[in-house]
Amino acid sequence: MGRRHWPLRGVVLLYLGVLVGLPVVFLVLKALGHGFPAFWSEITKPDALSALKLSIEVAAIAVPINTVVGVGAALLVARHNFFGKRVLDTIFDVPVAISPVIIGVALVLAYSRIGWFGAPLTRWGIMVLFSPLGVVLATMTVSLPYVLRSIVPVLLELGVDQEQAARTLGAGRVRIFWYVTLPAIRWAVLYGVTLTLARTLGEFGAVLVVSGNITGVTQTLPIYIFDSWDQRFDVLGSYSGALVLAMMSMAVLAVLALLRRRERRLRVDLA
Amino acid sequence: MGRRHWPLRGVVLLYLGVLVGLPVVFLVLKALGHGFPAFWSEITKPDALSALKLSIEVAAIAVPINTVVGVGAALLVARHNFFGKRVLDTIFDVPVAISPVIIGVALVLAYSRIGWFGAPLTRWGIMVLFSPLGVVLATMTVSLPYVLRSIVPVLLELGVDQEQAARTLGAGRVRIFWYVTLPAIRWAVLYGVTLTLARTLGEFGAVLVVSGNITGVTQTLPIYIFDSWDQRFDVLGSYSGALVLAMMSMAVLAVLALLRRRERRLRVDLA
Amino acid sequence: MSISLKHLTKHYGSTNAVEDVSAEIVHGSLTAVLGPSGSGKSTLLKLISGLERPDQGSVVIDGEDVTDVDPRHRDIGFCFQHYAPFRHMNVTKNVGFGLKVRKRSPKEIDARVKELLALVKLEHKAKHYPAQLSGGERQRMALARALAIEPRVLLLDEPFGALDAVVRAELRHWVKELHQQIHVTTVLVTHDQQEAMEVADQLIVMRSGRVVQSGDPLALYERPATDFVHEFLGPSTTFAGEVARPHDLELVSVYQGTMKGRITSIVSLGFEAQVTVELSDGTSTWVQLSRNELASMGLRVALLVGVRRRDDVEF
Amino acid sequence: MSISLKHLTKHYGSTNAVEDVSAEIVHGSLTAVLGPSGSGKSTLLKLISGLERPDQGSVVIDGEDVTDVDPRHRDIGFCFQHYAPFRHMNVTKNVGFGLKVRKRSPKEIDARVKELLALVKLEHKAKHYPAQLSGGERQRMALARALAIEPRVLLLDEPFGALDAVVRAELRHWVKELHQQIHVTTVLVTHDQQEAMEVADQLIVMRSGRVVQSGDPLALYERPATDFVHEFLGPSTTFAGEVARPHDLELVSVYQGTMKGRITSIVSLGFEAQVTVELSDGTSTWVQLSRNELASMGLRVALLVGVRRRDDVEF
Repeated sequence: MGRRHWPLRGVVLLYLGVLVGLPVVFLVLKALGHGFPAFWSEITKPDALSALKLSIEVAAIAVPINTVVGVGAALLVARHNFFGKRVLDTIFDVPVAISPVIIGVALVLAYSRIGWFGAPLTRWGIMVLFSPLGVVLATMTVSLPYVLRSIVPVLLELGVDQEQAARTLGAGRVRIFWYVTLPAIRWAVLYGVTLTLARTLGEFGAVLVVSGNITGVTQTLPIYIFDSWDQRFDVLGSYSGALVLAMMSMAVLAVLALLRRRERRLRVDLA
Repeated sequence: MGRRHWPLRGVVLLYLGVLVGLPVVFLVLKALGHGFPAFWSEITKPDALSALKLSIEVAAIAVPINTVVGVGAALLVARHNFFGKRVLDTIFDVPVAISPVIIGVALVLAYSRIGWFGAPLTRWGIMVLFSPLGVVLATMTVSLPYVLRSIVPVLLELGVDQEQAARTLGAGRVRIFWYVTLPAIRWAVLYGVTLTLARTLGEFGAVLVVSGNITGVTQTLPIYIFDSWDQRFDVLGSYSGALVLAMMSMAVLAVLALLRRRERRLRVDLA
Repeated sequence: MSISLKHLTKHYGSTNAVEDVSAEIVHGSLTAVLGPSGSGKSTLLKLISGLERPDQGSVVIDGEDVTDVDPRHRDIGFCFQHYAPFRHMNVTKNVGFGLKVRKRSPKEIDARVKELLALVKLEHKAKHYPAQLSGGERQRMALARALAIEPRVLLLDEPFGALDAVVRAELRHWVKELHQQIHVTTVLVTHDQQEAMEVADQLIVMRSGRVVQSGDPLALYERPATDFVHEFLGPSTTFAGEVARPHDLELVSVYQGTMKGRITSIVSLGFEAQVTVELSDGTSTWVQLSRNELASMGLRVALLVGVRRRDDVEF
Repeated sequence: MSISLKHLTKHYGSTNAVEDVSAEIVHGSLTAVLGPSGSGKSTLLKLISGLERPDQGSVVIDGEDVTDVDPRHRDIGFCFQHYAPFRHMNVTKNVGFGLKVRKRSPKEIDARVKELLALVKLEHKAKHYPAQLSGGERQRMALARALAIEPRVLLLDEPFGALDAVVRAELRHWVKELHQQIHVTTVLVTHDQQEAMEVADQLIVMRSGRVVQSGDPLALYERPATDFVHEFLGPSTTFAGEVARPHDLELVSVYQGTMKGRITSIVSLGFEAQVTVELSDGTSTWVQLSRNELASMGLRVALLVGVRRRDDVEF
């Protein structure tokens, strides 16, 4: 089936070009259109810098937590049978299937001063809404499934042979995980972590609803980009921020491409 | 490894409960808090209905197109080797890795009256921005990867044996696709289509930027929910819209759970 | 160490179940569990190892009831059907894994691994990864890894199943020699009767989850308890309405035979030759001869011959 | 239809390559391509089918150069190693696929499928799906599917590799009979010499992508061109510094032997017995006897015996 896929390739490439390629090119042209110094002064404004800082801080909290929970849940789903397993598995689809706006609104309901969680937390002096804590919570929710969804197929394909072998050789559950299971799924974990990071850096809808959009306090980079463009009509600031975020995402993307290649090679090895 | 996963289960369930479970419960309670008639009158307001209608129309256009392109691209990636294959594969990650805001901003740049695409299109009388067309375009972009990413692993795992067998039996490329390949990957395709649908219905960030948020014209359901809550302080309208959208997503979610089960069974069969 | 299995029962799904299996495995023996696929033989092995828990019954190793003991404390060496190598560890790390887990000193581990690699003839591959080994080498690595912990019992699941015929024959020989060297009680599972007959000193024949017959391989071959065992343990044909071994029949002159018939084909397979005879009652049978017997008899297709059972069936 | 392969060469990676292979496959023959794994035998089959294109050389079927013909127009029946059943079609649909693609009338397809299912003895499974069939049944379905298009050539890739020993022996017999019935030129690939010897009337032995020797199975067994063929085609041992077949050696009294030695083990495998002798020069050899020969000789371990080559090596 070698030489007659040209029409197919043409259609796919055209589609990608219209939807993804050219817009990205335009973004670069526009952001740097007034020269690099203008771009640089835009992205070093205090508001832009604090948005970048918050985005990185949120990622630094949300990604590790979601990684640990994702790996744990993946082990449950792929290696155990228990009542409620399918429910658990399905809950991990909620953040993908449900609009970020709904997630945001739902979080507001739960953590507002009159919500079940919000009331006691407020009494303890903990403000979730309109604070960085809310941003972290919203981000963790939307980026929840990626580690689990990356790992489970690999765990299922891997089978339990190596783990059982380790067990007959005297290893306990913890040692089996660290010495046998984790090394075997490491590329899938990294792939999931990278996706989680991408989703964390880019999240917009849920954060917008939860954060209250307070400049310098709860503005992540995506919110800053939107706010500059939509509310403050600071077009260059918006484009510049978008380019910075896009470049971060591109780095993430490059890592994803490398990891996917590794993982496919692994699959071939397994077959 | 049967009975000692209780602590792990506890942690995972608690985490899910805090992030996903309770917020959803709250949403239901709030939306129906003033009784079903109030909920009903909210969601049958003209603006709400027109938002629902647009959401469904956008899905009806974006999902079929992305399915065809996704299946075609998946076949290219999984069955052919060509120059630029890795680039194509990576481009399909862009919509997941890059913030919807950036995608929105980039689309605005490309299709604004002064953009490369926008200028000629405007001359032909085609307005992309601030029109339903822009909403469709933004939605197609963000929901691009899901069909491809669902199918490629299955195609790789399936191998080419059945396709080669069909070929020795005299089938051409088209027949092989319809009679052999497509039936073999049908659950994965459906899974991908369902994810695409979920993403299409829920998309918020890119659409918000591109649409100009014109009530009754470019407001999809997620935008309507946000607009009611954030701009018009119509809290009940927002909650009611969110519940409708959430119920649609739940239906999608149920389908996803069923399909994933089917697909895993298939994998076990293949092994 | 001896193993006794007492009324072991394990169900899941319809196949691979084990139904009320009792057996005694003698200390130091090499026992083969033989049966067609789905007969429950691999499940039986997993029950002995503890990787599966029986629904009923018990496993006793060396007088100690280990039914409730976790596999990691059973001191069992288990070789998986596809060897289950740790793919991200080299050969040395794979073989040393059990000792590392047991917190032996690096020096001791090093010495023991060297010794084992010499035993399985893999010294030159010590730093290789499993992906760089051939099937036979992986198998030997898996054996060394299982032996490293000085197990009381060695369990091998289809140890030669995934290998080429020539490598298989070699490894079979080698496993037998190894067993004579180290004399650890060994149970292996196979669906290949030739393999079982050649390697094992005890056979347990299983079918549909139950033990059909067990004992000395040759005794089972000579005196199968059922037609199933008869057909499973070696080539079978029918003669005068009964199941017979083709080498228990002989070709004689037309007048000496119990029945007469016409030779329809002679296939020479090297050492062995197969002569097919269409008998006067309309049935067909075949006789197994050695090449030397065939050479001395001057047979040809279409010749009329007599067929009878040899008198010395028992010897 | 006859097949000629002319200087076929195909490279990818280091193993499975085919290097300048030429061979003639006679019309109506059943030819086995025999070799260890990685010897390029499966690649050769794919080159004949057109599923792979050679880097150099040509494939001629029945006088027509088909090197550039798409596999769908080569009229070839190909059975894949794992049968490649269409999993979402039942047996009838699977077998009828090739005819449906050829746009035959439903009536004709129906009749032909029934006929083929009768031929492969699967009438009772016509409505079953591949997942509901045993390995042997899947294999037979794959054969029927390949035969449905009345191919000029039938290609079988390791047709018995994935099956249990007993089923394998049965199917082997059955394929041979089928071939005698329908007489389509058949090429099968296998790594099992016994299989090849039993089924095929022509052998092509491959190693590292090249043809080492080809011809009549028994001729290759008797007169192997290299030590590799000698060892690959049957059991081998060494005697007096040369490679020998264990059945070409005989045990005689100490004074009659070319060399003398002491019996170290006697293994009885049913029809065949293996007697290992440690020779006076320190080497070890083994002799293959039929059970009847063994019974008549009164051998025992530790007995001093003479060993010599039989005089009638050629017969």
